[in-house]
Amino acid sequence: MSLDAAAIHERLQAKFGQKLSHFEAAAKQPFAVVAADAIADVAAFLKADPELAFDNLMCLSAVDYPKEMPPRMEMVYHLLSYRHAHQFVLKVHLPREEPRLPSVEASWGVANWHEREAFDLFGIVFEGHSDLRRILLPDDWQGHPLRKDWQDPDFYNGMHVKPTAQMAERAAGGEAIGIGPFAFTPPNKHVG
Amino acid sequence: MKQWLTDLWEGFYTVLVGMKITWRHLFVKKVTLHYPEEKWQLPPKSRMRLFMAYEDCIGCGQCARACPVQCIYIKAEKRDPKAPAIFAANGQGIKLDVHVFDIDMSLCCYCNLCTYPCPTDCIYMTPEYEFATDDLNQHLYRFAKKDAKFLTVNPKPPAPKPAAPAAAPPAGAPPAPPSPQAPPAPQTPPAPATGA
Amino acid sequence: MDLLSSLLGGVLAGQPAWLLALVAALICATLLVTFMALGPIAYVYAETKLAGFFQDRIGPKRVGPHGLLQTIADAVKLMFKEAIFPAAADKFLFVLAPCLVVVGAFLGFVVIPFGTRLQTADLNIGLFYVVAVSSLSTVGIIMAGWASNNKYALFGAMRSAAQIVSYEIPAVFSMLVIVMIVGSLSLQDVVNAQHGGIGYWFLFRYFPLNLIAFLVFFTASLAECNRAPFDIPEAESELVAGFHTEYSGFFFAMFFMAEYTEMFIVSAVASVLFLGGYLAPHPMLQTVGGLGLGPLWLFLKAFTLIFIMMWLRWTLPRLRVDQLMHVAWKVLLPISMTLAVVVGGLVLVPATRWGFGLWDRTWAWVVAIGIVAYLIVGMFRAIQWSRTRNRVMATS
Amino acid sequence: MAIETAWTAAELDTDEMVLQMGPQHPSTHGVLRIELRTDGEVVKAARPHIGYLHRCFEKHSENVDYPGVIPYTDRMDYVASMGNSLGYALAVEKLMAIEVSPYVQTIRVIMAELQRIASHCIAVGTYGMDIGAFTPFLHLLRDREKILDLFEWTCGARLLYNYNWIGGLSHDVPDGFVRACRQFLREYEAITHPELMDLLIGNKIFIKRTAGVGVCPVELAINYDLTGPNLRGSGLPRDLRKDEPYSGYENYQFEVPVGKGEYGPVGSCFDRNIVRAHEMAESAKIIHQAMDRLEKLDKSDVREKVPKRVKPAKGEIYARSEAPRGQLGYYVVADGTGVNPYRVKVKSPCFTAMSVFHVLAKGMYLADIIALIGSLDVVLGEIDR
Repeated sequence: MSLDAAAIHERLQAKFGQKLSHFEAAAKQPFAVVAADAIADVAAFLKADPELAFDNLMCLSAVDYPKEMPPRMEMVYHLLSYRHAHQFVLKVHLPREEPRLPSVEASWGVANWHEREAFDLFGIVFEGHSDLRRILLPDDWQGHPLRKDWQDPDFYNGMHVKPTAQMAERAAGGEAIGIGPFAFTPPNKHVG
Repeated sequence: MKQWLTDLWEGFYTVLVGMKITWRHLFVKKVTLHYPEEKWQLPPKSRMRLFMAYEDCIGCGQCARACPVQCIYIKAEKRDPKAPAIFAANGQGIKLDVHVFDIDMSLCCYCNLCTYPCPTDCIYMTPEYEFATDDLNQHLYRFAKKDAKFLTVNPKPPAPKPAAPAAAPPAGAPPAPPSPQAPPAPQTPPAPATGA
Repeated sequence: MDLLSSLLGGVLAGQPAWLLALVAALICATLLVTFMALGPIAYVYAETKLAGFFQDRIGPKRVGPHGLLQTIADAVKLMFKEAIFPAAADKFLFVLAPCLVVVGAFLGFVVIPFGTRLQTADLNIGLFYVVAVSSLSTVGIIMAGWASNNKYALFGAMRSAAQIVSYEIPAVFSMLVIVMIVGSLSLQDVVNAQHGGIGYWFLFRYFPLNLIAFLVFFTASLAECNRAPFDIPEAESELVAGFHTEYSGFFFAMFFMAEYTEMFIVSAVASVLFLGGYLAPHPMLQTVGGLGLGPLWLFLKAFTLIFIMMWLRWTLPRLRVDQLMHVAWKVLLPISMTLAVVVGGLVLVPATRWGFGLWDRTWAWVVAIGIVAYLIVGMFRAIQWSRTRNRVMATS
Repeated sequence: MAIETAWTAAELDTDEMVLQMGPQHPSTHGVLRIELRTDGEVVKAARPHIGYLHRCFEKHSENVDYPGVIPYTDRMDYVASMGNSLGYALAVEKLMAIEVSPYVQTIRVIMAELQRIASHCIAVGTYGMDIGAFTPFLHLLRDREKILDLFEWTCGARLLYNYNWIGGLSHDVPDGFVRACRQFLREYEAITHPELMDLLIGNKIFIKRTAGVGVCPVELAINYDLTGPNLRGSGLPRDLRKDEPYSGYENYQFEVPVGKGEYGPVGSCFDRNIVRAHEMAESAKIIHQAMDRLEKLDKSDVREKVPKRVKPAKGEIYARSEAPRGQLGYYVVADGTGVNPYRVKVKSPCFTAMSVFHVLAKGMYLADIIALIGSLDVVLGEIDR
């Protein structure tokens, strides 16, 4: 029995009350905002409840909003129920300084790597995560690049890692290298 | 025991079936193309090396903005208003002097996005693919020319819209690119230089 | 060697016997080493070309006409390449291992009969000797795996040890079938017992027992020379390159040489045991104008078997370790033991009375040849199919 | 950087050892590194390490405009670029409420399904190679080349197409495309596919190697968000093309193959692979229907709906599509002010498939590890992005 977003939210509201601060029904994909400390319980409920039965976490993403008032980070949980074929979106607002929230790994195994990725790229700490290490970036990388205030470092372990400056310099100045041998009249000016 | 026998027979039989198939392939026509001797006949749309006709560039910089990898560098400044008016091949007036037009082909991702916004169709991808060099610097193409010959007399009034591309390959042409397919003749012969 | 000794007897008349024997042995050894060193060049070329053909490619073609010199170029390259010794390797064993493997492969040549008198040594325990020396290479492989100080190499070595130990047993049991029929371990005797044309070859006698024995022997020998589908010691997708992961340059080439030489040896032994060795399919074809064609026939048979080995390699997936053991202990071993018992019983029953004698002389070999002919006809029909396909694809 | 190992020597039993598989291993499908804790040939525990091919896709897409992201999406799953860019285009179209014409939809379906065949050719072929059968791989590669020829003929590139644009396509199909495509399918259906089934899938050794290996039950598959052929191999017939049709998939008749477990428990490596093999045939069916449809439709300008300036209003969307490797999800956030996406998050099917690896790998043989990686059909470009 497939439920729509409003009905799902109602059920959640009945169970968790003021832990759900906000429900955006007008969005393309309606979402509810959950308090950070309650997300693990909400997740467990969503999975266990037989009428909701969200057995699948489709996507878990973090978004950084430094310009919003107050500045915040969002965790976005896209949920799907294979049994009932309905979807729901949960959001968690976090402070930008030291964002922490409980892990939902116990409910959905796939959250393990998604949360590691969020930790890696945003620096969000998941409490109760079994193996919170960097996943995509090297283990000795400093900082969290997907934050909006991220500045590329010039050097990583002594290697120059920001080549754009070099390239621009090379392109702007320097002696003329020529365009290389173009052996034929380029024919396909207007193709396609 | 029965399972053992069926397994044995199936193992033996499927091996024979597989051997039959590979045996057939011994005599099937080979698909290898001996590259340097036989060349792949590329379809005319192939996106390989970027080319840019400097004489037609109006310096608008839209290609550089469209490029997702920022491999096009343009420096242009306002043209002296007293200098003779010059035009691109499709009749658009050139208001800027383009001093630098560099394309770093070693960065190019061959997405073709730079060619669409060009108002004068002066940047486009060509089907030339053999441009490997020993030196990465050789892939920095500097298209800006000191002695470029611009059109000072507009050859034709700016048409409302150029005719639809007519360079589709001949109907019913063999599909596979290896089959010979005459590259279409250039749509517009290079405009004669009528002044400097 | 006997032939050589008698030939040399004229040249070196009056010299002491030990010198004669030494010179003869040296000449034999030189000939065989040359054969062994140059053989792989042909096999590797055949392998690469065949692999290409099986896969709709054309294989090597750049060096020389049709790429004929490709393997020579490869060999030269390998010889001039630096032999890299891993820092933590046991240098002595590391060098010794490929030598041992090559020696193990090479020693088998001693007893292969290329003709009635063209044999280095007609040992009366010939088959036993072949079995014994061919497992010498296992020692080399284990040594290589251990000395490399590489986990992948160690895995490969361990797998190889397990594999060769297990597969020798069915191989020996199916050899036993022939040995019991012949009553001798000498390879020369085995060949002589098959005189009289194709119907007398052991492959086609005692139908279907010997056919099965041949299949068992062939499968086991595939495993013994680490060929697909039993190539798990070097399983390139699992163990990178197995026991020779760390080898480079000429040492690597030695492993390669050993593998291909061993292929030739097992094929030659199989053709001696089951396909009449150097005997022609019909006695009339044995000699042309007084010139014996014995070696030619042996090479033909051995190369056919090598071709089938390559064919199998480019057709089949690889077995897993436990499945490999399963095949050895639960499939091949029971079959070969049963065969040994049954054939042993049949040999005891005199041919004139009840038994395989009558069946053998009348129908068995006809049926067996029929099956083989059916397979060959099937191959020709497949060629026709491919031709039709080429034509259809060219026109559509 | 010192290589960090999962287990120290003190943690291991005396007869255990740590085997580093990758990143330069022949069959880890790119640069995947797996640490295996092995006892002889038996793997006690496995820990995959990814990120060797991380190219900052998500960071890049915040710095280029919406159309500029498409070349980057192509480079994620580089053996199935059409599917990637299609997913992104669908997401942004949903965000901007653009409805493309049926003509464009049909071409997109043809391209996506051709790409699915090409991608599964690689998947099944390299799987055969992992198992040790080399020949089927090259037979399949030969047919993949034919598909790439079609792509090149259409849009000028063989691998990274930049073809599915937001609101349309970069090029119309050339004249004679339908005929060429039909010919390819004729050869494919008559020769390549039956030969694949006989030579590889039907082979007893292949069955023995894969059936009953790496069994992933449905619950585990859902829990770890396995999608696409991996999920269907576990016996759950879920396919976005059927469940939530996009691009006009509702107009085509095709079946969703599922793993039946003919030779052992459902959800084994064999099931995942036979699902892929059957899907290739189903894709061919879809292409036939789509080409019939394409011939009936009026030609329309494929760039008709392409917006001059892609600048969606403030909003966000999570859009999924059925890429060859499973459900590919794009979470696109637009802030309504810039021409660059505010955030693009990709849920790649390989990422989630790889995250279940350590569960499945426990207690396997070393050779089965290879079989398992191959059957999950991971492309490291998509895992690391």
